[in-house]
Amino acid sequence: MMDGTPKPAAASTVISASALNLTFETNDGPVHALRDVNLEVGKGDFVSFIGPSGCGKTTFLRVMADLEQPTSGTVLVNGVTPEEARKARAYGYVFQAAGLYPWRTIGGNIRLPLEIMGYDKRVQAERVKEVLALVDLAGFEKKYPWQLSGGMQQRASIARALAFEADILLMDEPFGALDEIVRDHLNEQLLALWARTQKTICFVTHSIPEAVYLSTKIVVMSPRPGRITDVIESTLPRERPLDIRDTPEFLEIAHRVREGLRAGHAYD
Amino acid sequence: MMDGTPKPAAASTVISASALNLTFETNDGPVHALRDVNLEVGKGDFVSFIGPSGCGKTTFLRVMADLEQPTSGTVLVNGVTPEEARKARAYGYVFQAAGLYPWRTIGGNIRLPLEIMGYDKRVQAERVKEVLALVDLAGFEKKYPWQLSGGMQQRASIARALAFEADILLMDEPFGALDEIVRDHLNEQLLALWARTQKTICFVTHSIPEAVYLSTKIVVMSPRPGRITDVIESTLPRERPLDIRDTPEFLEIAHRVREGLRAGHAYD
Amino acid sequence: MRAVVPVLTVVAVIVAIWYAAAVWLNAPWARDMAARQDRELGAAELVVDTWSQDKPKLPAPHQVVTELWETTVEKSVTSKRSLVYHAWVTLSATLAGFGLGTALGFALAVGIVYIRVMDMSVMPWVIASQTIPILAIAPMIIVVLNAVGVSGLLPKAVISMYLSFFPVVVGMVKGLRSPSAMQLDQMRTWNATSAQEFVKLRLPSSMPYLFASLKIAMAASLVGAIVGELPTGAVAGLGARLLAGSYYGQTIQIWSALFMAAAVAAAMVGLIGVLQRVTLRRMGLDR
Amino acid sequence: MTARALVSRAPLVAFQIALGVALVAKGLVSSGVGTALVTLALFAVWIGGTLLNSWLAARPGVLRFKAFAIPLVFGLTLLAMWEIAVRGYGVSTVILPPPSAIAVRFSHSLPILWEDFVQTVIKGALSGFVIGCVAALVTAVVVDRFDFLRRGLLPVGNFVAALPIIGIAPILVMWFGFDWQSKAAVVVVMVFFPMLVNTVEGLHDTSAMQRDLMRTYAAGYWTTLFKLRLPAAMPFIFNGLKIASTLALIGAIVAEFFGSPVRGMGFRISTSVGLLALDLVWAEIVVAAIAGSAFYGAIALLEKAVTFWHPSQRGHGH
Amino acid sequence: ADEMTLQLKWVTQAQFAGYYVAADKGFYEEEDLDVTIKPGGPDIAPVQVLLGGGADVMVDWLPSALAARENGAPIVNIAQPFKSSGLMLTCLKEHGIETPADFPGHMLGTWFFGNELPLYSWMSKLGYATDGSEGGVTIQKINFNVDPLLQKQVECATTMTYNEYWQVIDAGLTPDDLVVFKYEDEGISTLEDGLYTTEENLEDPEMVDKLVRFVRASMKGWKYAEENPDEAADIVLENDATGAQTEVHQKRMMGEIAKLTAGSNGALDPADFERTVDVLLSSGADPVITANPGDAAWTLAITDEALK
Ligand SMILES: Nc1ncnc2c1ncn2[C@@H]1O[C@H](COP(=O)(O)OP(=O)(O)OP(=O)(O)O)[C@@H](O)[C@H]1O
Ligand SMILES: Nc1ncnc2c1ncn2[C@@H]1O[C@H](COP(=O)(O)OP(=O)(O)OP(=O)(O)O)[C@@H](O)[C@H]1O
Ligand SMILES: Cc1ncc(C[n+]2csc(CCO)c2C)c(N)n1
Ligand SMILES: [Mg+2]
Ligand SMILES: [Mg+2]
Repeated sequence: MMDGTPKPAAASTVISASALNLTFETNDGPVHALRDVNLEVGKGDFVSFIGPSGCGKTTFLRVMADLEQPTSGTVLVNGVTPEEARKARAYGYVFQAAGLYPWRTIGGNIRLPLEIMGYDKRVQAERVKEVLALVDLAGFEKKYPWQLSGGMQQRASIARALAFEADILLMDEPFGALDEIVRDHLNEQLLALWARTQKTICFVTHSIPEAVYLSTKIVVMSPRPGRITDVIESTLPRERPLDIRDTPEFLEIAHRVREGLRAGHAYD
Repeated sequence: MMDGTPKPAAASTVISASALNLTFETNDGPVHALRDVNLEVGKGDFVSFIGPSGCGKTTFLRVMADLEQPTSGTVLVNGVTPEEARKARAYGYVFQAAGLYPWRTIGGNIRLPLEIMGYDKRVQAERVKEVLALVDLAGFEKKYPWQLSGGMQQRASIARALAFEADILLMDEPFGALDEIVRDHLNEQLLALWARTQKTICFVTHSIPEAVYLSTKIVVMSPRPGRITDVIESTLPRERPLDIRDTPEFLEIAHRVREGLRAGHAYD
Repeated sequence: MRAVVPVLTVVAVIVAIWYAAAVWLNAPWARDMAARQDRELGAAELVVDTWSQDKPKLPAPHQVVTELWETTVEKSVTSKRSLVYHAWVTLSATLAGFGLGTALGFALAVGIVYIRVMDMSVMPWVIASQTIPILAIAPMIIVVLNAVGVSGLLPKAVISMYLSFFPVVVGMVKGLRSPSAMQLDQMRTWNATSAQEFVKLRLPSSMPYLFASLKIAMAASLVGAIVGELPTGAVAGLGARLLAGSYYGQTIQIWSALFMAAAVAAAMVGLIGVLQRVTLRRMGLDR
Repeated sequence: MTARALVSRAPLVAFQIALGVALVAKGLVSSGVGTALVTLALFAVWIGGTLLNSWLAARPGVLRFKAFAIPLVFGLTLLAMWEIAVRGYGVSTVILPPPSAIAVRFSHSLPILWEDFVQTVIKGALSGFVIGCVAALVTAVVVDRFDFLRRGLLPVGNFVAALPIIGIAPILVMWFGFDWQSKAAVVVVMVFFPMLVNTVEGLHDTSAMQRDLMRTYAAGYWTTLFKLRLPAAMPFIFNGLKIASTLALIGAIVAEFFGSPVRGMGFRISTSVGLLALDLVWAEIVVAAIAGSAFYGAIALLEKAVTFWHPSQRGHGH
Repeated sequence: ADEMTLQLKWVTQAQFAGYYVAADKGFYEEEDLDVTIKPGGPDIAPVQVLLGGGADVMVDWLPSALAARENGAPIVNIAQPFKSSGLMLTCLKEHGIETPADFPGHMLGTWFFGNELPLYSWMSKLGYATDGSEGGVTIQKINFNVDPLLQKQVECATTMTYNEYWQVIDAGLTPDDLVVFKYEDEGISTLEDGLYTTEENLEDPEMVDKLVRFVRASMKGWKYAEENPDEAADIVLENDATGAQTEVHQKRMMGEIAKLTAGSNGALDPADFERTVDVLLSSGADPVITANPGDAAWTLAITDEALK
């Protein structure tokens, strides 16, 4: 590994991938989406995955979530297979688009996983209240998704993933569709939430400042075949005001990420 | 105006708006999309419009393009009304999504406005060749849009707007849907194109670095009602390598834009 | 081709059920006849009888297939006893009606999309028109057209049109409105005329909708042509075949006419499907 | 009247005037002044109706009122033209009665019309509609569960759906008897496939992301069906229901042509034609059109209530 | 030649042999006529076609013609090639119906479209309600075939001596299995297959002349058909465009039809007319016609001229 900073001491491992390969068989022949991927994610880590389009970020996240089966290699989530972890409802998954069901209110959407998991009605109501407050949406329970702005919808979808108490949060470009200012704001809130709940977060993004601002660990990936080219441990403190982004330390890490990206990128 | 730099001397005015108001009548009552907007754009300027969602950036651009009628106030484009300017085909308009017709090849798409404007067949063919080269897409004439990546499609749509020789280019978040690295690349190319063609460009964006990197003038807007809160003349030289973005001067302007935005922003 | 095995399986199951149903439905008659002749029918005899009656309540599949074979392959196609001849008579009215219906539907759709008054006034009545039972007014249409001197193919085609214009209106209104506001604005920035907007944007965008509605319209046209054949005097055509079969209790003849009609419909719809694929491919829309 | 309205109306009115002038001239030349005058009156009414509607459409005002008034004016215009044509050209009432005669007959025959309505619409069409739609829904779920069935049944189903109902109706009357049961059976056959095809399509109309989301919750097949796929399929299901609603009435009426007790709309229509009581025939057709439109409208309203969330139902906002 | 169009009441079959024979044998041609014969069907009201101008003459039954007249159709009987009625009610013996007295409580099927009128008249004459109430009969509208009888959906069904009855026999039943009530025998017969035209036509001397020639040639056709039933049946078969008729059936039908046309030279017997009107007027509460149409509904002018 190329980073010079010492690894944080003995964080217990939550996700570990070793010698992971995944090949899609397509009409135009096989696509090597992941090649020999190895990664350890410790408890409480905030890991960002960054890389050009098609480098396998989504695929990797989906493998952890048991939405895709690796061709070879092993993944352990909480020490068990992804399938067992999924069945144990070990993680919440946030997709790029909010993906709220338009026929349910915000409250109804957040209640959905709770209903499925058979929570008690009263508990459901409590949880919904709690997580709505957590994402700053108290009072919007009765609204329908399409009555909210994009940013609010995205927060609701995060709330939905938080509602059942999974320790792991997998987020695939959750803020990709939002404008920069709303995004800044949600980044702050996400950090606060992470600090409060001590969850382990895997976060896919295209934005270098976002990755640097949020993460304790940045995984840089490169396509054809999809592989990890760099893992950068952040030297930034856990406490991060927004204007940390104007500090030389931040710019230094950002620069390193950009270099890593540039190396693996084909322009179209 | 808050910028301390002197205005560039006597660029001849291409677009001027004064005391512009636009109110939409909706079912929930009137929406003040533009309120008392005044702006001058000189020949050869690259003007970026930035501001939170709903602040009227698109509406303003549409007014210039005669796609929307102001409620009061005047706009002059090339010294005439927007309608006359539109009929004189004074501008090319690039929408957020590439909006290429899937049933036409890239060449066919670029040829479309030329056909409509009644250009000679031979001239059409020449122009298509020219602008394809200009946006680095030579050789893709016969391809269909869906055979190209998102970035290439966006370049084709710019080529389409360039094909008839309008002096003004109106671009509404043309790179909004692209990832950061592709976006960087297109920004570089757009600057080169602007330098070469001496066009006047009005450019809507959500990204602060993009606005700062591209513009000679940055117009910051704020919503409810939509209005201009700041106009920043860039102090950066016209020649801009990509890493100008790591210079203090760049960061300084970016900071000022962010402050301007923050001031007018409501978080939802 | 992935569909071959499932389709064959389903067809096999249907045929099996069909044979069983034939036994069940035709048995009372078989028993009745046996009783009149003071005979007892054994199980095997019963089955054989139910699958070979002259005028069964439900003919067995092989009876229909035999009849189809005899009336298509073994008769000269110009013979009045040839089902091919009758199918052709119906098909010609179908195609004429389909052409008229498509043209009318298309014109109405263009009117609705471009003329505001039509948009607001026509649609409810178009829907209401389709709630009128065509079989009830078909004879009147024939008579009225007769009164103004129109007879022969055209009255049938008109009835066929009445049924087929509806899907075309609905589909084409949707299709012609499918361009996004952005695409329409784009046309405006180029200062395109309405005609250019129509030819270069609305029409191409509506192609997928057009073909989907054409398929429905074709099936409807066939039904219309058959309905139209009933009150033109049972002269010729699959409708006349159905009727004549019905007057003389010739169930086998009815069923073979029915299958022929379905086959004609399937063939025509398939043809449109091919046309669709070719057109969309040439337009680069078929990925 | 705004200039915009003028522009939008111009092509239609121009077309009407041109056609009118041509036909009036033709009438004058070939059939004398009387006929030409009738033709003139016809076009006067038509153009008048169109102008009134354009004026209504261009007026700023409540959309709901306009959505009601404009089609009404259009319909009244048609009726007036019908009346003028029948009376003016002296069409025999045994061929086409004028609307006024139909209205008179309608008001005098309410008991008969009601009896027929109950027999055909309530007993025949409605029961068949319910049975057919429920059966199609259940089949759709089964077919959707087993892809093998979907690939096998749908092509065969398309073929079967192409069988003309005029051919099927006599057979079903033979199988199910003369009373409303056979009418219901015809309706079942008619509505089944449109419903099935739409529902199957609807059940497929979920995004991969929505399905993946259910998977991350470790939700089973039935949970996914009830919480995701059925709600998502609603717009398609209602599309099917709308098609089925018009088919149901037609099917029930047509089936009565092939055997029935001595009541029912189809029965009345077919026998009254034989007796040349054309005004009664048309009164029944009016009932059919009203019942059909009302049925359709009711389903459209229900659709609005159930799929309020779908973009197509959220109006033309931005 | 003068063109004329004849609208039949039903599909091409031996019931209309006279007209087809006249066309085929050139009898119309001899009269300088070019006659087009339009077959009918279940949804064709010949009166409508006649009044709509689609035909100059039509074949119709007197009951439905009179009902049409009452509804405002000015049609007139100009000739009556059928002397007797072929209408009857056929019951399966197994249902235990032997005489009209046994009808109550049973299910009778009839065609409608005007064909129900004689049956309703008969029932009202017998004093039976037709709404299925106690002591009455139930009437069902059946399609134009005998399946409902065979499938036992009804216990009795309207049949014609020349057609449907034989279909029942062909289906495998024997005359012993059946009980038939001929309207002719019950004294309630009404006039069938007559030729009708409009009052307007009769005011036009040219048209009257054509009609005279038409009736003359048609009657020649009828008499030829009576004498050469097999040839007549063959001619009918040739003219059947559906290709669905069978030779056996048409030959037999021609034989039966000959019995019905036997007593007629084409001229209407006013006594028959009055008898039909009486039957129709006696239809109790809901009579088929409400008033005697009088002599305006028929004329002997054409046949008188034709038979000279
Ligand atoms: N279901 C699939 N079948 C075939 N190929 C696939 C499939 N899913 C992904 N791929 C391919 O695998 C590669 C990695 O895709 P993936 O979606 O993981 O990329 P990504 O890094 O998430 O890209 P993006 O930034 O565009 O979301 C790509 O080349 C993609 O085309
Ligand atoms: N056709 C319209 N009818 C009614 N209101 C409209 C219409 N178009 C825009 N608006 C409203 O006018 C305001 C300005 O909209 P506009 O699209 O110009 O914003 P914008 O700055 O381009 O936002 P974004 O960054 O989301 O594209 C918004 O409140 C919007 O809802
Ligand atoms: C318009 C009309 N259609 C059918 C009949 C009934 N009908 C009269 S003759 C005949 C043929 C019998 O073999 C039938 C079915 C009718 N009277 N009028
Ligand atoms: Mg991805
Ligand atoms: Mg915008």
